[in-house]
Amino acid sequence: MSSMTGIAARWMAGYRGTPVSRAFGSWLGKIAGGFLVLLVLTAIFAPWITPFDYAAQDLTNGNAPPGWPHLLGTDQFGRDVLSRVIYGARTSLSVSATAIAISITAGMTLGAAAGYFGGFFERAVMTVVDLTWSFPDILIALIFVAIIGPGLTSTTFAIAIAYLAQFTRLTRAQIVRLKRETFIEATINLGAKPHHILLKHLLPNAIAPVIVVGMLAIGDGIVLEATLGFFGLGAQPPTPSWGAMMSSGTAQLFLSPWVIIFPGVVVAVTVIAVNLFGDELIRALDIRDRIRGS
Amino acid sequence: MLEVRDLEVAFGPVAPLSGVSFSLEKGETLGIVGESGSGKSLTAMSVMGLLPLSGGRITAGSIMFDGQDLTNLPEPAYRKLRGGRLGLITQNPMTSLDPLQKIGPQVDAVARLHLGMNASEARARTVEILGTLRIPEPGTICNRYPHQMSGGMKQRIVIAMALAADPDVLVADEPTTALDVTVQAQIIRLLDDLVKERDLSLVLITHDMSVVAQTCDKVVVMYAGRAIEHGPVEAIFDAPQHPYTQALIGCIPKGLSDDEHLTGIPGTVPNVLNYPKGCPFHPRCTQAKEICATDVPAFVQHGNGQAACHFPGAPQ
Amino acid sequence: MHYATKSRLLSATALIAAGLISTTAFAQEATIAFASGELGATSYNPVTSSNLNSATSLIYDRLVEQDADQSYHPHLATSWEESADGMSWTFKLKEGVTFHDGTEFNAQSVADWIPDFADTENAFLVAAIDAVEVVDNLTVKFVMSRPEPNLLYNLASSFMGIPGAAAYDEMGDNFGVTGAVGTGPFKLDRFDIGLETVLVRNDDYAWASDLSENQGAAHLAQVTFREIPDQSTAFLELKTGGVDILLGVPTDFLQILKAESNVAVIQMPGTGINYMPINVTAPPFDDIKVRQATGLAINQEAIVASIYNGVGAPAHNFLISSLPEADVDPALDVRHDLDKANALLKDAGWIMDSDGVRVKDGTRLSVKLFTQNGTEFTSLTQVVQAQLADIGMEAIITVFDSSTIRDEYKENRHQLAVRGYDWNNSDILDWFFSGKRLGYPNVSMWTDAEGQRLNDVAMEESKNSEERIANFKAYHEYILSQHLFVPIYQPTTNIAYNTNKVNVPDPIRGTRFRAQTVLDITVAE
Amino acid sequence: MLWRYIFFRVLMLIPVSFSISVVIFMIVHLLPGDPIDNLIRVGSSPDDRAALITKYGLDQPLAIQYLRWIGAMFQGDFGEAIVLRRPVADLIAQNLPYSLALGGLAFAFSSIVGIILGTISATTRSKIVEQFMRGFILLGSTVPGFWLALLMILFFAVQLQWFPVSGAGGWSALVLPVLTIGFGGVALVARVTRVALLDVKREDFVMLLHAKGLPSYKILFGHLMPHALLPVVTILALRIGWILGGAVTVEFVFGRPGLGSLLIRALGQRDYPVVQGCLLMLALAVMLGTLIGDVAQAAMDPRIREAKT
Repeated sequence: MSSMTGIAARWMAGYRGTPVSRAFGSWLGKIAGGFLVLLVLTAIFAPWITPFDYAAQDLTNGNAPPGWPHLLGTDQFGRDVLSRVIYGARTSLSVSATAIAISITAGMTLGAAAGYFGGFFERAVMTVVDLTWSFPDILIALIFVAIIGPGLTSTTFAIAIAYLAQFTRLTRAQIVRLKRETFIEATINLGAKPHHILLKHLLPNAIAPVIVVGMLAIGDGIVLEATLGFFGLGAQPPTPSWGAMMSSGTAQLFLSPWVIIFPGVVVAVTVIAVNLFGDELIRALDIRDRIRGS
Repeated sequence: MLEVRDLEVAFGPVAPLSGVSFSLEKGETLGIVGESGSGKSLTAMSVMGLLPLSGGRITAGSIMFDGQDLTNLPEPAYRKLRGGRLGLITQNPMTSLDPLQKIGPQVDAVARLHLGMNASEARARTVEILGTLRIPEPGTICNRYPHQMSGGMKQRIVIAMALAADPDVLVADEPTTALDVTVQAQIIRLLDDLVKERDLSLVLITHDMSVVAQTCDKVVVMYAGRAIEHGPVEAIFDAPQHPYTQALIGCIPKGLSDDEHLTGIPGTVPNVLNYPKGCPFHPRCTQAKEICATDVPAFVQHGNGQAACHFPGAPQ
Repeated sequence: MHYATKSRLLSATALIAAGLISTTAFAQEATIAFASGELGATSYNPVTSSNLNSATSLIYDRLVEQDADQSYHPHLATSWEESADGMSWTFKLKEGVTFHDGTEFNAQSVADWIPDFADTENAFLVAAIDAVEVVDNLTVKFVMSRPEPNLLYNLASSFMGIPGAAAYDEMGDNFGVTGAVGTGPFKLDRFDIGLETVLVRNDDYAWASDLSENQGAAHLAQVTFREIPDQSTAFLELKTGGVDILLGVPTDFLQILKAESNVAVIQMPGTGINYMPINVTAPPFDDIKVRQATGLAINQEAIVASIYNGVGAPAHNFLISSLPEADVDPALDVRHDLDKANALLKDAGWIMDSDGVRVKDGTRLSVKLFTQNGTEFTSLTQVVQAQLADIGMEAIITVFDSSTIRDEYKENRHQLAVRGYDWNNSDILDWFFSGKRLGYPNVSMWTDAEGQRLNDVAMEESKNSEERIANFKAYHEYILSQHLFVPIYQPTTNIAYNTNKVNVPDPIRGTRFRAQTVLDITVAE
Repeated sequence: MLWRYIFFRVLMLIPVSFSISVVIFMIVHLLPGDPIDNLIRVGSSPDDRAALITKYGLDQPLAIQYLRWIGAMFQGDFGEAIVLRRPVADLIAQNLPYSLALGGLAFAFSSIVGIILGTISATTRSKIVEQFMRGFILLGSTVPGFWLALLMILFFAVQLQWFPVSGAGGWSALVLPVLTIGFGGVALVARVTRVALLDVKREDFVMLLHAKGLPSYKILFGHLMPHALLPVVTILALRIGWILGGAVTVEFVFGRPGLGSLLIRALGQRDYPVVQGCLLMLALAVMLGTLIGDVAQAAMDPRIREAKT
């Protein structure tokens, strides 16, 4: 690497600290990361933070505009929008994070197996995976929810399935790349058992890009959850989720725009923060090429 | 022809290159040697005016070419020089050609741009140059894609591009590093012949002292972004003054006898972010004294050469 | 294609004529948005289609029409007579009626049409008709296989608009899609499935029913019906001038609509009920006391006042109030009574626990409350959920799509559900409570011998309409006594229009917004 | 060479489409509920229901139903919609033009604007422009489509009344849906273009191009863009399926017909033949998209052309 740009890039990168602390290094990373930490804390401590009971109806005070005591106004049932947005963070974050965790686990298993064993198995898996990968995620999720019914559990699985292909592809690409590297070849030649090679050598080396892409996918998951919620298929009332709040808000577009504006803003800001932080993490780990290699 | 004086290069707050000087006459070959990261390539890029590509800039010194200072030459004028009077040969032929374009157009572009030729004239010239570079069937080669060719062949194409507009100065940045040993020799011989045939000036950047010994008239030894010794090849090889130069020369395999053992230089090149104080080589230098760690040594004349060492000429 | 070209020419002449007469040459057009319940029609073939929208009634006329008070009025039939035993019906037909293709409407048209129903999903409408006899050119006689007091009701439905026999046979599957021929005040000009239907005036029309002021051709030269799936979008279209008339405005919007200066709203008595069926086979609802208490927990008046802004009426039994069978013994009506509900639950062994949910033998009074997606039910369900909490019943809501929820019913996985029906005939009782249809449509999963006996009597043994009313009323009262459901709300049908564009007669005659109203619509000056 | 590549690539689609048809059939018949409930109405008897089930062959074993469907498919017959009462082919033919109009325009809009913006953001020296582009790309790829659609309606259709709120009447009705879908697409394409350009700019051969004395614009358009477009073409090709099927949210909010709307409606009514037909169409579009992407890549990149044949 005596090419100019390569050297310059390495100089500029400044290799110090853990990836996460490096991701926090830039001011954008600081803001995004800070927001996410705050959001997670809000979600965890929601019961102590919310000014009102998120489910308490007050039909005489429906569609109240933002003000005091309802800072973000109330919906048509007179429920406090702020409290519902705060509780919505719980639903949206946990659904999305759980879904992506499931997706990563299943995707890594499938992708690792496909990449490691190759042959017909790999072909069969990848054909299906490639096809679902290029299918709109919202359609996959809609069909899945149609099969197993609405609710948070099925939303979670629908999101998991919608993004399964992504992680399968990514893991497979990592494994295929690693398999060509000499240290793995050496291990294989030494007669190590497949599961040993996979678990001890291949997966640990493949995991960083998968985790980062998973982090970014949580953002996509939040949007997908919101869209399913918008179609009325996500969280069931009175459980608030950002998407479901906007769905009950469509009919209220005029009467009380705040019912849809605020959850939408929160979704957008959260997803932007997830993306910014993810980008910083990718930069800090210097794994951009590996992510795009899939 | 080309004279570089006290060149200093900076990337943001970092100055990976400083105090580099050398000069080159017509028909001469100048070798720049040093380990990876010593600033050889940066020097080449500075001469070619390509530093802005990677975000660097020249902060001090001058590069005089044919009486004009290139350091403050406006980009359009520089562009006329590049590929025209200044040719560049890069290190890795595998990645130096646009993989999506056929060979022909890539070479043609130079003649069309700098010699004002039309398509067919340029192609004729390309075929001719490829021929002089001992490339078989140059006409067919023009319709090939880079990936269909061997590394040595690609490097010849790169050389052809550098030669297409009849340059005065050729800068070759480690032209053989990425090639097989047998091909390396061919390419070096080719370059050597070209210099002689065309009366070119060649800046040959390499980490291989033996190549310098074979082909160069002058040599600049670089370490950690500084020139530490320079002078005529004979002088330097006969009596290397700087311990680093001595070590580099010591690395050249002298014969094929079984009992010979290759000497390496212990330690590594310092990172640009923390160049050592004083003489940059002192942490690895077997001769280092206290002063080496505090004071930057000035150049000391020795014969036709100069070395920047507090204790020049001390035996290894 | 022939039809379309001709009608375009005609409408063009009409437009030119209108322009010559009046200097204020307003385009005699109106754009109407369908109600959400009538979206998705893929054909205007009334005989074979299972889903027809209100535009159908503009293309085809019916033998009889039904008014909002459920009375029957002559249309293409000027009079009719039922034989004493109910085994035959004779209809006198209107003279001088022609189809859009110029052919004459007469007794033979009716005789050609009725057999078309065979083997279609709509065959049940004419199932009791054994044969159609042409008595003379304008007299037709239906020979019945059994008495059918409900025949007039069937004849007044959209599915029994009369198509032109020649065109019907000629066009085959394309009838109702690429073209349609009826005797109605408008002709089908263009039908973009799922998007819009353009109808142009039938200038020869002179045979309106007495439900219309205007007995001649329509005032409007062209009517465009648009399908707008989302109700709030449709509302915005009305507001921004994209549509002139909005059928089926959600009650939530009435308040804002009334605030708009250029929008007027007409309320028609509704033709359906929103209610909560109770699954009698799923504990704790196998206990009639729990069922009754559940009914008493629902405060219909409060619901109408809050989420429906006082529009529409509370429902206290299963049938719409304009039906005579709805006039039951007041003691059987279901009315809010929290104290009685609590007493009943306590009586049944359900004791209030500290967390506000009742407990019996260690089991919490926590039940599943299903509903269908779509704004109309989700908000109602959430209020119901809150009201059930007042008697210590915890209701867990799940919102399903319409197909899945039916599967849940059939699999008997439900306890409570919030749903609605739209039907202005008492045979709806048979539909939802017959023991032959357990699961769906009999969501209450209820069957007993007495119920089945009353059902059989009402459905099959009524010889004439008086008998039918009495029989259905008895059946209705028995059903109420079993506490199989909780009646909640009787919605109005709300029609909003842009007063700057059109004038719509108020009140609207008929059971629904149909041809009789469109005939009277004029363009605003 | 290229034709050979295309031939083998198409050949590979045959077994894939066959397995897809099985998957689609299975999915559709896994759905709870059945279409008959949408056909029967108050007044019909339980016997009528049973007759309908027999009429549409829904009482047959799944294998038989599949064979019938696929057999008819070979004769170009997509079957007859149960609830919608029309030949499925007709329904698709009616809805496809709307999807193609919306998808095609959104596709063109997002590729053209996306490539331009991506190029600007990768080549600009102005920090402000670059930051603005980054912000735009970020916003475009994160804002939920339905929410954007609602805001667009509120602002452009209701407040300013520049465009109709909904429907598919005329070109003006296309503007907001195209912008909504396009916004995300522009961001995606711009991001891919930007990253690809920045990547290729770091390649050695680019330095050599500068060393040849080529002016920047010639380097950009003659050399950098063809490289940067390789991943862009892949992404765009994959978007074909996305735009046709993924438009369902936008179609829903703007009340437009289209393949997505048809699919969702048929899904709700369990109109099996329609759902099957729509999914098959979308799968074909996706496969066609990948095919076009691969072929375009092969046409642009001699290395791929040779590697795979």
